[in-house]
Amino acid sequence: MNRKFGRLKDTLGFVQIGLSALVTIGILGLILYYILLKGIPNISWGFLTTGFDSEYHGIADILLTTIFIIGITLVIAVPIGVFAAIYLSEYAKQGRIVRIIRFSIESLAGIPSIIYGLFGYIFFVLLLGLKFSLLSGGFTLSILVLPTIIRSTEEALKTVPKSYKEASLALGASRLYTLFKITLPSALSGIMSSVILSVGRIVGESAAVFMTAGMVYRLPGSIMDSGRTLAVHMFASANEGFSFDETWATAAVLVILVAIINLAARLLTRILSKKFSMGKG
Amino acid sequence: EQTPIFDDPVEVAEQGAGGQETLPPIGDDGELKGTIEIIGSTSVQPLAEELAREFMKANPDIVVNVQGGGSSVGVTSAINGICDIGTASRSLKETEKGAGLTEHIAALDGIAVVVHPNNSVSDLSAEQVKQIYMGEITNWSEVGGADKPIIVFNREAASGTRGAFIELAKLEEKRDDGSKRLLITSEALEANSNGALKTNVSTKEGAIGYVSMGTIDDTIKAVSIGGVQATAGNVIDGTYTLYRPFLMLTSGQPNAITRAFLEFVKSEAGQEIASQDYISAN
Amino acid sequence: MQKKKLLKKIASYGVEKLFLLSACVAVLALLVIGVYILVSGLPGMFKIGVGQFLFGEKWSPSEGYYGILTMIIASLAATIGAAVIGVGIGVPTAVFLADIAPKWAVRILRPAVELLAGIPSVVYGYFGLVVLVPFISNTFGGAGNSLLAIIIILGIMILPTIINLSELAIRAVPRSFVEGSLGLGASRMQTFLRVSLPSAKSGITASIILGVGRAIGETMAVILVAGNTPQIPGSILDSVRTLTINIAFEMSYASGIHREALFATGVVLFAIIMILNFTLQAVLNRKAGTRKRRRAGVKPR
Amino acid sequence: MMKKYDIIEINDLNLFYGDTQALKDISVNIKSNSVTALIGPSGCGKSSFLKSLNRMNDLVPIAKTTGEVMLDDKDIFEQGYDIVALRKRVGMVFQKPNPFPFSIYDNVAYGPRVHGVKNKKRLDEIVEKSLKQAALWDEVSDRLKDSAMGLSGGQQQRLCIARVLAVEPGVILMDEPTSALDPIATLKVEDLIHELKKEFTIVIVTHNMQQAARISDETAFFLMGEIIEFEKTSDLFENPKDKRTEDYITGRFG
Amino acid sequence: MMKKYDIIEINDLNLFYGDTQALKDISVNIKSNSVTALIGPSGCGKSSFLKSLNRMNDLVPIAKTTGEVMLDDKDIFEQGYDIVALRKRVGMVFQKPNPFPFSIYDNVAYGPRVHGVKNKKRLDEIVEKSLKQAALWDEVSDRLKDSAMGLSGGQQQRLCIARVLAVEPGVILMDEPTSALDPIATLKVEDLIHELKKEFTIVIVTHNMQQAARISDETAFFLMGEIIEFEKTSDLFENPKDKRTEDYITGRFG
Ligand SMILES: Nc1ncnc2c1ncn2[C@@H]1O[C@H](COP(=O)(O)OP(=O)(O)OP(=O)(O)O)[C@@H](O)[C@H]1O
Ligand SMILES: Nc1ncnc2c1ncn2[C@@H]1O[C@H](COP(=O)(O)OP(=O)(O)OP(=O)(O)O)[C@@H](O)[C@H]1O
Ligand SMILES: [Mg+2]
Ligand SMILES: [Mg+2]
Repeated sequence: MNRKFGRLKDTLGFVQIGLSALVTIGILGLILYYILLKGIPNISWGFLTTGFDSEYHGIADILLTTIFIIGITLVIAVPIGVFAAIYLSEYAKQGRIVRIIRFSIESLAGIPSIIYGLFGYIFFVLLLGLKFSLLSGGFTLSILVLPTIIRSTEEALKTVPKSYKEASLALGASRLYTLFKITLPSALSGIMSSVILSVGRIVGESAAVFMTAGMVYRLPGSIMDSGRTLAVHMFASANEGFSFDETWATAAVLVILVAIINLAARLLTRILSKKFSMGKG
Repeated sequence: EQTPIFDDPVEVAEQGAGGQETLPPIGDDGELKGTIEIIGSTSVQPLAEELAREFMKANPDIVVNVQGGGSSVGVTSAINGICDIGTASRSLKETEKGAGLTEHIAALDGIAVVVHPNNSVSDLSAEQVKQIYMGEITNWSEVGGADKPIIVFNREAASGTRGAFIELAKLEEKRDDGSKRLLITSEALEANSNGALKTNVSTKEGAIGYVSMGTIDDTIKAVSIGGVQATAGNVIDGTYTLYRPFLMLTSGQPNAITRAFLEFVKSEAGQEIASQDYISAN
Repeated sequence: MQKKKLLKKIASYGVEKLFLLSACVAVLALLVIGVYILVSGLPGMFKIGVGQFLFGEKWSPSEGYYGILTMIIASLAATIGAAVIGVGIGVPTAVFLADIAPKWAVRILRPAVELLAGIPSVVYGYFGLVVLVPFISNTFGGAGNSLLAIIIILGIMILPTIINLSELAIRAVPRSFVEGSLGLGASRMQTFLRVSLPSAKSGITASIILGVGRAIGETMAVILVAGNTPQIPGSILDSVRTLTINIAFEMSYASGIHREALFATGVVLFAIIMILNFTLQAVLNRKAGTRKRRRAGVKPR
Repeated sequence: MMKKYDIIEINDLNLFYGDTQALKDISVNIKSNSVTALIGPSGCGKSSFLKSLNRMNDLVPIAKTTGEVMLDDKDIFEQGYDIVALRKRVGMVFQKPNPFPFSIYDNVAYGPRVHGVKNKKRLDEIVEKSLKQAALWDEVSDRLKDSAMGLSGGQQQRLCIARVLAVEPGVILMDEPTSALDPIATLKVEDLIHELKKEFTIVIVTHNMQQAARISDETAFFLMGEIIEFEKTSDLFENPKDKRTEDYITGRFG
Repeated sequence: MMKKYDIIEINDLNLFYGDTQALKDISVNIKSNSVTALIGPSGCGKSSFLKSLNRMNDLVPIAKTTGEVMLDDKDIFEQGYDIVALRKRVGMVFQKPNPFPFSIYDNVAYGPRVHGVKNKKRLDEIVEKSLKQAALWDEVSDRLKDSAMGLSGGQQQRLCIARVLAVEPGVILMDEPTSALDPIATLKVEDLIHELKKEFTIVIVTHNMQQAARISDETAFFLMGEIIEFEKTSDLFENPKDKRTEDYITGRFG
């Protein structure tokens, strides 16, 4: 009797899991379909390859700016975030202080991006005199994605079995060597996930970007110039409501860009883990 | 006091014209080089970008950076000298006026009251608009339409469009102590941009809202007010009074390239561009 | 030889200090923002009066009313609702990905989820406005811009964070635990609920907290579907204004006490996420704790 | 109770890990209420065979099985066979001790709870009884709430035995259950096995010839994935039919 | 080479896991180029003692140590002692086999690589030699690139031995290195230990009295965290001084 009941609960559990997966797929499909359906017909070669001074209101410059901003932000945030996570989970004495740090990091994840934007504007743009620039934007976005990177990298590091680390240390490997040869490679795909999540966050952010990197519709000449990202462009064009076609086309381009970046990240993971782990794992 | 208050638009236009006179003439020598920073209203931004693009074509050595931020940001930036030109889609508040800014009108923008295209109502009196926004008329049947509840859309408090609309539709009441009270129904929904408002109205048959005239297309329908169509012509000849100025603000003595740009904005060519989506200031 | 060793030692020392430094920089950066918000917001809150600010129902800066109760309620309701959807769908989906799904399904679903993470809030907002809001309007009547619309959109938006991190955590549960459980005749579901889930708890908690953080801090998407009327929602179909909307709506033109009030709104947001974070940790710890009794001193691995 | 009919009948069992074959045409019968010992050099397929009997190999993605394992005249590899019921019935002690990261108590109570025992007193009884049977009670009775991960190697091994006993399976598969135990604890476990035999059917992997001789009724000698000889224990040790068996048990092999 | 001076001198070593004391006032000397066996019932502190000798207990957050372990007249617990050098010098084979999730080759090559061997040919040699010493070469020589996780229990155990040998430490700590091995493999490992003794110092935990008697020069009997007796192996087994030792080795204990 109990057995039957257990069986029922099991089945229900599977049904819930199955349904959830289906719902996720459904939502995903719907949104992607919608964006691509509305966007792709409006993408033309001219739209993709020209800049602001053309007839097409082309987004080539914006596309590049977006990639620059992603690059700058990752260059700043990934090392700091990953190193910080390493420190917190591998070096720091686990205890109250680490817990408090973790708690505050998680809490800061809830600050609205507009406040990050304001802070960035006051601190980087005005106080440090970086003006509206890719650099200001990169710094601000870095702070914005730090909680995601730190917290999820920490989780990824935690997934490495203790016995691996023990074995390595017992063979006379230093902590650092163990970290680079055992811990990080094992956690690599998890860390990459965190990077992918933050790329998503960077690409999708508007408020924090236009308040710090500005929204000049032109290819920035250097990282000290202002520029406009795809999300900001969409934000602006959607808000002013002249051409929704252009907005959706931009959205579609953005989705495709994200897909390419994610793919590249996965590839990189594979190459790196091959290189690190010295053989097949 | 915080809500932007619009003066009579005609007056604003005159003020602007006055500002124009203070601009010293500049020579035509091609010695112009440098960067112009424009910050401010997101509504003005598309126009400013278009103007900047044409201007830069003619002056390859000049770079014009156009940033958004909002009308208030434009005004403060102009006052603080953070930018060369601040833009605003509303006229200056009393408190901002004393700061020594010069106003240049780049264009005029009409505001149209819009409904869903399927709505059979195509004309409302000024009084009816007011009553709808006050929540006194709540069903389209009361104004000759179908029996459908009215969904009222308003813009957010920071909006210059909203300020102008409230002022012109007389949706504000002066209290005895001089402060003002908003009469708009608390049921009203708020949208934070022309685009959002437009999308809202275009997807709901019972909705009413107001948008910048330049954004109207076949997804929404502009109603005439007391029989007067919302068209550029009617704004220019003074019969349609629902409009506001797009301002470019400078502080003190602007440098030569900034002057050249403003010159360009006011020129035939500049106003030609402005009149594509808006109404020429001339 | 000796020299090389010394060099190595110095390098290793340097790198370790670099980790520490990074942690300091990260924590400092985040702290500075926290402090910035507090400093900009707390004075305003006291000027207005904490009680009046937190429990006032009327927000009308032009008339000098700065009460954010309606928005606190809206934000809480929206966040909790979104969390319910996000967790209710996200965690089972993560289980599906980590434990159950055939390889080909993982290969499709996972990149799709990651893609979902990269879609800008504005797009979610417009999607909600064009698809969801009319759907609600047609189904339940009213404008459609509502608490319900916010909850659904936020629920969808936090899915990638929750799915991604939870999957990672569930995958990390050592196989020997799972084998042990199955070997004792536990079903897959029991194994999951009683062994994998508790072992993956810290990761799943982190995913929920990051997701909830995203939900409560989200502005651009919410603004488009909320209706933005500052009122206490009588039903889930009512239009509301969240704390973030309030900030975004008015920050661009606010000055003086009004601006401080907006920063104070940020402080409240900060406080709410801390409280949620705290409660969530406590609840999750207790729940697993009572079921399995006190698991004396066991950290998940 | 003591009747010795065949409870598990294995026909032509083959097991592959990817391309390599770990078990080759295994056909043997395992008798009820008896102890069957599996011996053979390291890597010959003993664990693989054991894991086939309760389908734990299902968890290895690259593992592929052919052939039949009949339990009560039903093939456990048949489509739709209830694996959960199978594993409850055929309990397993793994070669590497794998306690859960719970308290000692919860480790032992895990099985009963899974199978629906909720009553606190009843659970306490089961835990105590199982730990006593596994000769661990004295060492841990005052720290039942401590994490099982803090136990010594041998303690973990006995905990895993206790954990299986608590479920009261009909068949118990033990993969070197005494490898980490001192002689005294080993003897206790052997006594336990002797005791259990009255009610259960036991299959045990061991590297200890003496142990196999002491406790088992029948013995199977594995070599390179094949069963070379399967006999009554006394016969196999005293009169090995195959030269290779003889070599192995006399230590002349390899 | 064969001089037997004290290489490790342990004075008043105490080890606590939280509140419980796992080692009590241990004071013994371990001689160079000899095999020291540690015996005693499960949970008596053998592994804990072993782990103290290369400070692996540092990884257990709740572990606290007092006392001295002098290696070459320097206390390894001293502040600033180079733990990495210590662990290179004092290698360890763990009780539970813990291979890395790499290929078999990379598992063995890990240690040499750590210590700077880069030459491919040299690595190949080391790997082959170590695997041969650990009696695993024949079984795995054609699948060196396969994951070590797919090895059988006994194979993993020998792999872990090979992994330590590849580092050529001065002292080797082995925690039941033959527990999962069949008699033949066990003998091979014992031969290896005999061989290694010429160059290395070996401390081994075993539950097998015969093994201890066969291979060790000195034996320590642990009970409840204390060393009851520490003698020349032959003396301890033939003439135990302590009643408890006698009880244990004759199997009358408990
Ligand atoms: N990490 C730990 N945390 C708490 N207690 C521990 C820990 N490790 C060992 N102990 C306890 O310390 C005592 C000694 O353990 P140890 O592992 O040294 O025993 P052992 O002699 O190696 O036993 P076995 O032969 O079973 O491996 C045991 O009671 C054990 O439960
Ligand atoms: N998961 C796996 N993937 C690939 N090969 C495997 C796997 N498990 C076992 N093998 C291989 O199958 C063969 C039999 O392994 P099995 O674990 O059954 O040996 P065993 O008899 O239990 O040995 P031991 O006494 O060392 O535990 C070995 O050669 C082993 O390397
Ligand atoms: Mg085995
Ligand atoms: Mg031990």
